Amino acid sequence: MIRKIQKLWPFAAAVATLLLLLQVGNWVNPLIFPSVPSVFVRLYEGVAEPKFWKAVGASMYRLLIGYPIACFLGGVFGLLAGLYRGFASYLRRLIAILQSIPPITWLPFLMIIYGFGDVPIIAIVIIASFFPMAIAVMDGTEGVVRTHLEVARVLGAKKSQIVRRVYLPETLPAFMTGGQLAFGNAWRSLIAGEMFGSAMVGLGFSIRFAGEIADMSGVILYIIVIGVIATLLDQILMEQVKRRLLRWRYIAGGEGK
Amino acid sequence: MIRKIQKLWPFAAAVATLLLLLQVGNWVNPLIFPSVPSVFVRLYEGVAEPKFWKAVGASMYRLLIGYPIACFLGGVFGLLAGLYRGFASYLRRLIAILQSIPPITWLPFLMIIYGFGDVPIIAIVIIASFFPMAIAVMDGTEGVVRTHLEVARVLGAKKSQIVRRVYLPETLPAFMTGGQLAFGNAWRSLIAGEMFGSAMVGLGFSIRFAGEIADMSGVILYIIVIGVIATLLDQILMEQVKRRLLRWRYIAGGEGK
Amino acid sequence: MHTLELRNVSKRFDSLQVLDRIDLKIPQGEFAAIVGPSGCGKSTALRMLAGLETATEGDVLANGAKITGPSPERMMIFQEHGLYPWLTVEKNVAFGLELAKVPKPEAMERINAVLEKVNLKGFNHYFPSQLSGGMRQRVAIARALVMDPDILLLDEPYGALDAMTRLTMQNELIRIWQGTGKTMLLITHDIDEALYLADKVYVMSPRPGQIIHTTHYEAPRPRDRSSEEFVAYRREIMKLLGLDE
Amino acid sequence: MHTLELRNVSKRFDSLQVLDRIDLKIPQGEFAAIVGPSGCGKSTALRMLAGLETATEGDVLANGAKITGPSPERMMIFQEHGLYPWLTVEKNVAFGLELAKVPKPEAMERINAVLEKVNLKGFNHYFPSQLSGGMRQRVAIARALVMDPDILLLDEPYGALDAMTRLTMQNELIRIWQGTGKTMLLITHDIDEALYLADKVYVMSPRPGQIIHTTHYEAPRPRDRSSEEFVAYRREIMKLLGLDE
Amino acid sequence: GQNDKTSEPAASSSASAGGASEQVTHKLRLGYLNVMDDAQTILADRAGIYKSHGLDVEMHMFSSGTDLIKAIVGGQLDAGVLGFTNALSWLDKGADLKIVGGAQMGYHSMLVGENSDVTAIEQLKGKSVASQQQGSTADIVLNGVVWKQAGMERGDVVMQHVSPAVAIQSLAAGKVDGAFVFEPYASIAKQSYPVKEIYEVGQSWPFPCMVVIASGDIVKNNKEAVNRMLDAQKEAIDMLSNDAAKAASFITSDFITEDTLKKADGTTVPAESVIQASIESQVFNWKITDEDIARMDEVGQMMVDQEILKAKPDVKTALDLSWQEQQ
Ligand SMILES: Nc1ncnc2c1ncn2[C@@H]1O[C@H](COP(=O)(O)OP(=O)(O)OP(=O)(O)O)[C@@H](O)[C@H]1O
Ligand SMILES: Nc1ncnc2c1ncn2[C@@H]1O[C@H](COP(=O)(O)OP(=O)(O)OP(=O)(O)O)[C@@H](O)[C@H]1O
Ligand SMILES: [Mg+2]
Ligand SMILES: [Mg+2]
Repeated sequence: MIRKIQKLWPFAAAVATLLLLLQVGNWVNPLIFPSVPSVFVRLYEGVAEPKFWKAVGASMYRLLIGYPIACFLGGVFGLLAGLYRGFASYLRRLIAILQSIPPITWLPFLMIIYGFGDVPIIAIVIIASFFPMAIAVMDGTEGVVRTHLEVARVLGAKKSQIVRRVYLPETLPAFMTGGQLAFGNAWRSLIAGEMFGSAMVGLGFSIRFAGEIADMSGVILYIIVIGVIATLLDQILMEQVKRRLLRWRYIAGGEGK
Repeated sequence: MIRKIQKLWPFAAAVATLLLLLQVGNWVNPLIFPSVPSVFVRLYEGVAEPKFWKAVGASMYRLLIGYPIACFLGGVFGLLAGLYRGFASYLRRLIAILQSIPPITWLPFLMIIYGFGDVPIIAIVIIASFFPMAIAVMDGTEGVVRTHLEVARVLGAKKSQIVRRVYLPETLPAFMTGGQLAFGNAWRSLIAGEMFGSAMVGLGFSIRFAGEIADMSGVILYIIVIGVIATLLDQILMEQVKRRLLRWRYIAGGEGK
Repeated sequence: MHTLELRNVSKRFDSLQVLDRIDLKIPQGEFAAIVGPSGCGKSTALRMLAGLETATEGDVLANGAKITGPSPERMMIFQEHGLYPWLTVEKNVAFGLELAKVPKPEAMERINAVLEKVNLKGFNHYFPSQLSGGMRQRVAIARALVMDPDILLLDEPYGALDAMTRLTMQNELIRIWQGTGKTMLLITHDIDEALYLADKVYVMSPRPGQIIHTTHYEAPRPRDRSSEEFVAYRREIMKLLGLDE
Repeated sequence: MHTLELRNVSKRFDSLQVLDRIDLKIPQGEFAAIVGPSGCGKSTALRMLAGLETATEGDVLANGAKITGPSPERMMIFQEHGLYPWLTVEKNVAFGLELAKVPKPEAMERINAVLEKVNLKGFNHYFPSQLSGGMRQRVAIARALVMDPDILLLDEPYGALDAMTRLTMQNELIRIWQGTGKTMLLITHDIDEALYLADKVYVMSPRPGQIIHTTHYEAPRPRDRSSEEFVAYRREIMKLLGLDE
Repeated sequence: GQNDKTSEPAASSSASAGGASEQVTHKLRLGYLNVMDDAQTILADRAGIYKSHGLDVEMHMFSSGTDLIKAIVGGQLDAGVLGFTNALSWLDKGADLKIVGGAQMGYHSMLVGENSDVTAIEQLKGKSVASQQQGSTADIVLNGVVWKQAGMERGDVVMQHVSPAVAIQSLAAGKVDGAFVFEPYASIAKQSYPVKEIYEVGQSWPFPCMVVIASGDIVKNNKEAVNRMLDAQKEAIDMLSNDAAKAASFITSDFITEDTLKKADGTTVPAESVIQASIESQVFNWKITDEDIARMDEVGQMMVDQEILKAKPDVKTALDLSWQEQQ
């Protein structure tokens, strides 16, 4: 119990800081910054509206299509590159170049190629989150302990068994790291894509719309919602999955006696 | 010489792949994808125009103001957090929350507060690149080898000498890593900020303008320019600085006899 | 019958000559050891016998047949133990059996027997990170033993242990080997260890590695490290390695 | 005169009792060693003498005065050597002198002298990553020696080295110490090493650590590890540590 | 157009010589959008009319009215020409703004493909249309007037919110069935692509789309500068209405960079004539009539209906027509 509280205080302090900053902003310029209580009122009203949930749903839908595709593609490419050195140097270069181009710049193209609606945004999510996944998995695969491979060979494992029983479990932490990095990228590009793509619904669209119609407390409301959802997904869901899958990593190294 | 070529081929292959993709796109749909030769012609014409250099200049100006400020702030906060455990957990949480909010969503606010011009974009660059810098430096500071500190104490170093002579050089690699990560973020947000902020000049604005007037070869031209500049700055300039500053890291570990 | 043999073997990595016409014959059931300076090619020789490396010249034979790749008959135990951190003790030990598709009940029986042998009964569901260095090394040995190999190749298995745990582990190794008829080949830096454990100690020269001396020391076990004979052999080997006191 | 003294010292980390009423006196110029099982608190005791840790109970004294913090008089040499990878050999050795604001020409003279002493002349501008493990350890020793401390505290300085390099390094340590009048306190896992080097060997019990035995062995150096006396002392200590063969 | 612009300062300096009798020059920071709706302020600057009225203006281009209004609210700009809906949004939040004059009457065409069988708005039901960002004046009117007139409502048509250029590109590429765009995009589209106009809102429901908005601050503290700005814009509007060709010569380069425009049939037309046609299609008006105020009121109600505003704004309090009343 006390431990839980000890773990929570930095989080509480962080949230308090942000709310305080907002309130100070409100005192300085109430036109631009809504007061903290009014934001809570808006939040309370907002979540009661179906419009709000439609926005959340639309964003989640795009995320849940784009992100897994990116993870899968990134994982496959990363694994292949990790296994074949030449391909790895090539892929690293390719990614270095592509990554220096902000994903959002592809929007004009994507909109013309795929027309409107979800596809361009999903494509942006994929582009943005493919890179960190591929790189993390590549690093992970290249970092597989040589002895682990040789032990498997000595114990009689065939190539396919080595991939399945050594490479995969050993790169799992890299998959998870990549997945978390990719998630951050996916989320940021999702919101940016929704803000500036032709989407008509979604959290990014909502925030932009609020900005257009001078609804600053709406902007703050959606910034909060975006932050909360990302924090929940990343810190809680992803961390849980990670802890579950990588149980052996989180067991305190002790004498075990 | 042969070594240099061996190092260059993945880069050449990566560039070739991208050009090939573009050319294939052109064969499939010449309306959307300009042909590779036409892009080169555009590029050639483009660099001759003062407009082009004005855009490059404006972007560089914003980058060169925002990025160093972010590095400095991130470094200071990261170092402080690394030295004080409580502050570190707080800062980590704060960053986790803030980082889940895409920097571009602050644009509506920044635009009201700072109006038009460079300031909102520079602010976005700072927001985007502060985080990775602070985290990397924090990690680096927390990771300072305890023995290095104790050796210094035994040799008679005072607190301030330890910070200057152990913490600083030992976290230098973290500064560099943070700097490179921060650079990627800074660059991406710079372009996105210029695309969607009220800037009327800059590479991001140029690409957006080309997209709005459906000038696809202009979009490709600016995508290339954005990629090339980032690659040059990151891969060449940053790597060089890194190698210079961290010379001891790049000296092959050998017998030295 | 010679179960393990290096016949006039040389090895080069690019331009680096590592082994130079090595001859080595280890009969079945023998406990042999190799000592030699760092970088002289000891590991390389062992890895050839394990089938993880090929000779540039000469023949590497097991039971008279050329070795073309690894085989569960010849188990190698690595210095860094090489346990899979994501598998429990039991699963680590089961790894080879599962690859060989040994039926589950039989596998479990063999695993439990071998864990008892290395004194790790009851640790089945621990992860390697929960074990001490010595325990980990014993799991690595169990993982090899459970395959019931004819030959055990050990590459500095105790290099990472502190001097005291090491002494305990040496006695365990003897216990595990004695009376099984298994062939053992141990690489070590520690002359005492080689003499304490092995019937035959091969001494190698600095790179390019050659075998410059072979010690036959057949005192009954456990051996007394302070006995005159032991001390004399030690002094001899130290002299050969240029470690005169 | 006793230069180093632990007087009835106990140490607890939270609820973990690490040291239990330790008494220890090391006169000036003596070479003392501590052996004991892993985790018994050897490092903790040494770190107290270095001034890096405080006692929960009892007094930690140097020349009769309480130790309140580290001092260049008492140099500690760490197992992991703790060289600064971003500094060259010369700069690493110069570190303490620079802190003490020793004038440059004098510093250079002392550095070169000490590098010659540890057999590293000409390696001034190498980075630690360019050196072998043994060479790194020698730089760490040089860094301590250059401060000309009265007392050297060594925490398993050779733990990371292979057995053969270790033997060579032991002889070098003797050479460095002999005739300087410096006080040495060495922690080691290796009973041979302790007996080979030290005049006095303290044997510690498992945690909570207590000193259960003190060996006085004053044979002239270099000592013969195979001598009867040596072997007898070794056997005695092994028995105390429960390592009967 | 380029040449006209460079030869222009000579003319304007003579004009400002006349203005020298009007004592000091006033500094003014103006925002504008690069669209035909803002032709009067662009022209007033490019043709040196502001200067001749003793104004030293700083012109800042914005990509949307919502960005522009923020700069006025934030105090970085003094005035701008933009859709009055932007002003209503911010007035609702308590910002200090004044609508000080008229600029242009709403003009938005609905374009469809040349071979499309759609001939009336009603037929777009269930189809897709590209238009401007939701919440923009165009979007409010589209929902509040166009669909309503046709007996439809939001949701009956699939909307794609994109820039006007992309809207006509998409229409040309067949990705959407209709495009709701303003000038000069409608004219450019009609010249360059096989499209036709089936509806223009200004014809059936004229309303004062673009107005001159000034910060309350400048209205209070430097009314003189505001009045001069409106004088200059009035002069520009006169040129736009009476001599579109001359006006086009000043502003064409702001809209079309090439000298000629490629038509759908492969022939070319001079860029200036396209812009001239575009100007001629517009109705510029410096006056805000009572009828206009009534329309603005109606739009205010639409904004409430479309949940952009909570309460219907009182347009009258937003107006400061003292300049207009002096004319
Ligand atoms: N795959 C390889 N490629 C190139 N050189 C290699 C390779 N493996 C080993 N070597 C080189 O061969 C030499 C002998 O290596 P080996 O590992 O066999 O030495 P060793 O006797 O086991 O030394 P140590 O006692 O330090 O383990 C070393 O110089 C090493 O650098
Ligand atoms: N800072 C600390 N906080 C908590 N416990 C500590 C700390 N330092 C040491 N300990 C504990 O004190 C005990 C003794 O540690 P110490 O390092 O002195 O042992 P040691 O005799 O040097 O062992 P080894 O031979 O393995 O180095 C260990 O159980 C260790 O976990
Ligand atoms: Mg080896
Ligand atoms: Mg210790």
